Amino acid sequence: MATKTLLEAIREALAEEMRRDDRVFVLGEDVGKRGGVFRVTQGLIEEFGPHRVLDTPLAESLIVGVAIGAAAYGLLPVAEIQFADFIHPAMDQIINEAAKIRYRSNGRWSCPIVIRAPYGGGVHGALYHSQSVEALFYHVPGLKIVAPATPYDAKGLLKAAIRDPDPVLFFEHKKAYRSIRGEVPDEEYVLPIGKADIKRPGQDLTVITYGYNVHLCLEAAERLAREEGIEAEVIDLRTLLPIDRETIVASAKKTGRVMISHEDTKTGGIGAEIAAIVAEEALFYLDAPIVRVAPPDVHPMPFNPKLEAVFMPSVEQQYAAMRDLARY
Amino acid sequence: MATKTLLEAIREALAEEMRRDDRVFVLGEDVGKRGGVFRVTQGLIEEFGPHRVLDTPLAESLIVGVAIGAAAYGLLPVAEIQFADFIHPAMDQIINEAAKIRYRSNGRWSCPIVIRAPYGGGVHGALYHSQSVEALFYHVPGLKIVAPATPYDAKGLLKAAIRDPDPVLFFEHKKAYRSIRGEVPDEEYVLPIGKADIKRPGQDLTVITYGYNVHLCLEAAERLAREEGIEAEVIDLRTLLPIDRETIVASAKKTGRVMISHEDTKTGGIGAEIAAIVAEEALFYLDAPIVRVAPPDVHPMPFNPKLEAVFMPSVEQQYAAMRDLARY
Amino acid sequence: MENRHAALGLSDQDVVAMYEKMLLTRLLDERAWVLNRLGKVNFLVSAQGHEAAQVGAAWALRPGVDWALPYYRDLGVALTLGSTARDYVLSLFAKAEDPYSGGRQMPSHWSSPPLKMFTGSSPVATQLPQATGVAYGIKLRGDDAVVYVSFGEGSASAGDAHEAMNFAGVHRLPVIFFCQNNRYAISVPQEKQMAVENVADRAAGYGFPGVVVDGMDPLAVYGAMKEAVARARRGEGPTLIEAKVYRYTPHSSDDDDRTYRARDEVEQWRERDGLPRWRDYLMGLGLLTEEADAALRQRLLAEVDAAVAYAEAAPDPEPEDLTRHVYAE
Amino acid sequence: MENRHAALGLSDQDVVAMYEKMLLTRLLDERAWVLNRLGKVNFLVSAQGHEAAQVGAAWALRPGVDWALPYYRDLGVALTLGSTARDYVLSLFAKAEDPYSGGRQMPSHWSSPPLKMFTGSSPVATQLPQATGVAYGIKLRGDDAVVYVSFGEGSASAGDAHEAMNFAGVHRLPVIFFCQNNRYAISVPQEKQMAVENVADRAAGYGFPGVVVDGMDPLAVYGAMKEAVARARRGEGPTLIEAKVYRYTPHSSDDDDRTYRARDEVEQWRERDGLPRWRDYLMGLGLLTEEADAALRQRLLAEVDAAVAYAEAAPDPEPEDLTRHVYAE
Ligand SMILES: Cc1ncc(C[n+]2csc(CCOP(=O)(O)OP(=O)(O)O)c2C)c(N)n1
Ligand SMILES: Cc1ncc(C[n+]2csc(CCOP(=O)(O)OP(=O)(O)O)c2C)c(N)n1
Ligand SMILES: [Mg+2]
Ligand SMILES: [Mg+2]
Repeated sequence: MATKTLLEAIREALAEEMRRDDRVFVLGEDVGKRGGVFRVTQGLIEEFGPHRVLDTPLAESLIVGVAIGAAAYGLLPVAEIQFADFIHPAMDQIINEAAKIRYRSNGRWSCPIVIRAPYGGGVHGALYHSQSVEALFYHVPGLKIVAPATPYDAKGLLKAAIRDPDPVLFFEHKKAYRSIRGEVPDEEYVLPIGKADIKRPGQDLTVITYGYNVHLCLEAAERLAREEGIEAEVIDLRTLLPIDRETIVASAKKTGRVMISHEDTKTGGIGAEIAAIVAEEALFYLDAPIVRVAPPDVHPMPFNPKLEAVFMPSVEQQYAAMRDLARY
Repeated sequence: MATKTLLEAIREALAEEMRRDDRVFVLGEDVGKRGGVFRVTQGLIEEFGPHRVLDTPLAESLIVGVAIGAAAYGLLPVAEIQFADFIHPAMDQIINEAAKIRYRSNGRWSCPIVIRAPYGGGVHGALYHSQSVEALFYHVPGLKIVAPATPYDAKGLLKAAIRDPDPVLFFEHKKAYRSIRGEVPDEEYVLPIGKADIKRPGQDLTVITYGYNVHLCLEAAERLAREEGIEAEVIDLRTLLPIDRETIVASAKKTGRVMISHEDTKTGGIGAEIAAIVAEEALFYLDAPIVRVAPPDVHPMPFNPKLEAVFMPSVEQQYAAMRDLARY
Repeated sequence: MENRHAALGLSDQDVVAMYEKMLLTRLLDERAWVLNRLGKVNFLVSAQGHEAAQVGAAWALRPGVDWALPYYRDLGVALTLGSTARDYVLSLFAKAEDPYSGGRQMPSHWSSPPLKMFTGSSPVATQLPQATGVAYGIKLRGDDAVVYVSFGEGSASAGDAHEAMNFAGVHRLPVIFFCQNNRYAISVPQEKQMAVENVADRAAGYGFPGVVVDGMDPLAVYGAMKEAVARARRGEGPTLIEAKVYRYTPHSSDDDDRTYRARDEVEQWRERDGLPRWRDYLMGLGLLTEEADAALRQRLLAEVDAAVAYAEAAPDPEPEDLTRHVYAE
Repeated sequence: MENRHAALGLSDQDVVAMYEKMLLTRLLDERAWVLNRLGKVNFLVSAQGHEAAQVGAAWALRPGVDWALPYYRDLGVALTLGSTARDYVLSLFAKAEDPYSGGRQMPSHWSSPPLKMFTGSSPVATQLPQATGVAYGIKLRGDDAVVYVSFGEGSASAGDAHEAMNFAGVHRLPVIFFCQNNRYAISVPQEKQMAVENVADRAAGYGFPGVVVDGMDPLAVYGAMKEAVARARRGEGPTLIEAKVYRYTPHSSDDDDRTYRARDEVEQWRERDGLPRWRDYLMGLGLLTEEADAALRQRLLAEVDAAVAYAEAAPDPEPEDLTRHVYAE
């Protein structure tokens, strides 16, 4: 076991998969010599050469289209979208193409691609380098969406995504890249896509979250236990689509109090689906209204640091919401 | 008062607004001589000429980008996306551009455009001429989304959309175009964006829906009243974003039973947000779990008529769900 | 009548076989219209006027070795690569056995793993970046296959067409961009679609050759394709071939072309129809006789009849099929 | 030293004023780097090496009459059109008074209704279709304004660039596509971006002229722009101008260009720097003296100091501002 950053864990997963299987290759803008603008692919071009570490022209629809075609040919492409904020030009290739290839060919073709994208704010990225885009894809059958919070989960889930027979969107939180460190086993391991992880067990309330907010909620939960003796169960979804209904519903039934927390804005966010699932399957177990803790419906997020701070979720905010919910 | 089809009402709204204000113009594929593939813009090029009825090249991102620029210049563009299924290449221009222009310029620029798109299935359109795409835009602040069910609402709301200072997505259900007729006043009128309409009052349960499903639910509600004496309140959202929370919550509190019905697939559909709102604001008024009646999470929708029929919502389905909810 | 095909390495059998594919394409298409007007099939998109271009182009490919990403109008390409009349009619009737999509997609949304024909969608131009992805895989693997990808002149206006051609040029990928320019994108005439006469003129901006050919002449198309394929195999990169054709029918069974083009324009183009011209060529060289042609027609019509009879009787998908193949099973 | 500007209709005052804008651009940019390294501003994207192209291009526009959709590197264009040092520094500090976005966007995301400078975003190439929309409005209204829209050579690979140029060609719109080719898209060199030498070569495929100019020479750029503007006003349509420039700094304050380009390459380009070359030109013609130049520098540095002092002291937006201007108020 060694302690690694989220970024290092992701880079390791890429390198190990590329060594394991020569069908795996990465493509995107600046992934070559530059090693990616966040350095995630650093060192790969030296080890695997420019053909398997492909610097593409500046064209996101092309990047995903090339991945789809290369996958049809028999390769296992891992496409990088430089910032999640720039994935929109590729939405047609992702939603109308990648997600539908298996279905529209009646199962005779498939699309085993991974699309990695750094997302999230709190890094002075302003309106176009801070976005969370997972909700824009949440409605699309045929896609899988993964958003790990820890180095351990990131490495195991990225390997699973690369080996998955269907298209996987893999979202990496920019603020977590270097600030989040954790134990990563030296031996090879793969984690299952579709399973949430209870990062902190508790019986007083359920907190369902993902991404960087997992760490905010865990910190708030510890404080809540210390200061108020309230034990929050913190569920890290890890995979957003398909979502782990069982874990969510079981915990909701157990605690009777459900809070959903994400950095993404509230209306139409993934919290909406989670609330709907709980309201469908565990309504009469609830002792309090379902609470969604999320930023207001504005464009994530202003460049000005003070406004950015107002937008970004905080430990205090999570703490207060948990406490109020527990006391409800 | 005259009886008109949904399509005629929309065409009238366009023609009247173009007569009223010479800043209004339409653009899109085949909107000229062809009058649109559904004939919505028929006659416009003869009356207003090819410059105000612009046949564009085959490029959706361009269509929306041109609308944004023309609006910045001072015009009021009404862009047609030939099928909602082809709006994806324009998602960057809609989500990252149109929706953010006011916010990113601190209110100094605006984007008064309308994007019309025929959507929905049951017309043998298969996987790429049957889609509902409203949920893909539901998470985007700065956008308004309108989806009328009746000729009266369509005309009044399209006029409001054209006069609205912000970007409006206006979705027209293909199956309703010619099959839905209704009274339309001869005199000029405009309906407010953001207000739902209670199409049928009732006290036993609340049915929240929009688009073609409004008609299915109304028919089912009538049967339910006749056969079971159960009075369902049918709310036609009309505007999906911003949503009319007040009307939804008030009805939920009144009836204590909430069903949400849409043709769009379930997971991440607009029903999720509605369920979340009710679970947040009216939980303890509920006598039954919130029910979402929507097609399964598959790609809308197969060409084969039998499979299409399995996918499409039916009156029977709405009826059964309402009855079960009332009896819960 | 001088022999123009020998010089291209085509045998007499080849050119007669090409005629058979062109004729089958036309007969199938005509039948599709009849079935639609009879209310038996809900939709079709027509290939009439494109047959010579399609058969001429596909003839230069090695079925099952080279890759194809044909667009919806490419009935002639699908048939030449090995799709059958039955396959096509099954897709018209959207039956469970439809090999392209099991009745899920509209007709003419080709797909066949054994024929290396990648599944296509309706949103135009999306296949171009995908074709460059296949070609990139071929190059990465040092395989000698080439990729055929087709589209209309209207679709050439889409961003994906540009992004794909630029990428193919940068990496000198073994891909042939085959544009079937029929002068209309549904109702939008070429003048409203582009300011230049030829889509092929754009190839220069991507660093590879652009060629314009008479799409009504299968030999002109075959010759250009043969050269492009050879170029691609030599590792010299892509070629953009633009075949000038005309669509004799409305865009699809839902279209009415009288709203946007004059009848006499259509009639003028009828005179250049590649099918009778090819027939005359074969007869002029004594490779086809009236009798042989009549016999061939009979055989092909019987093939079409059999396909229709089979497809009409074939079972629909099961209701449970609706939820299958969203993810791997 | 022969006078090259008179023939272009530029007065001696003009060319000195152009120098002032170029110098102010450079000095502001240099200060931005200092402020960033001091940890006072969080981000900047640099214009060094592009000044001559930007000032030369903007000089051909009528501020407040013609429209501009500049890209993030266009500090020189913004300043020439009427933006001030204070405006720019306010955006560096993301203060409430930042005229471009009130501190919401990164610096260099220009916007000004009075200057007809449309709000820009970070996603590249999106401004090109928008520029053609403005130009379409101008044409519809019979207004005589023209539209300037700029982008880098990397952004020319995006689908939006193609769709916009094609549309502008079809309608002969009064728009000038101004490509600042600095040979890199962050780390991606031109060879991996495109297979041709010039982005301008693509104009032919859209039916309008493409011109390549030395972007280090403001007169070459001004001359090409002047002609393109005149063409546009005459209703003859768009022009694509490609200015060959070089970015002397990393892409942005977050970039490290040593990972992807050799120092001596950068040094070689330094020798062609348009700023000293222009200074020499003016001195050669006796339009500028060492003293005058020193005095000008002093004045501009004082202007920059004042702008920094003002912006640093200026108030941040109020927390409530976060939720404003999502919709009309
Ligand atoms: C992205 C997208 N936009 C619009 C359509 C609707 N549509 C289908 S075919 C077509 C015209 C295509 O014209 P062209 O590319 O010239 O091919 P042709 O049909 O003439 O062979 C249009 C607009 C579509 N299928 N995809
Ligand atoms: C759609 C999109 N993809 C990726 C990016 C990230 N990005 C910002 S600038 C840039 C390079 C642009 O290069 P070029 O167009 O040559 O302009 P330059 O910066 O060299 O002036 C990239 C990839 C972006 N801003 N937008
Ligand atoms: Mg065409
Ligand atoms: Mg560049």
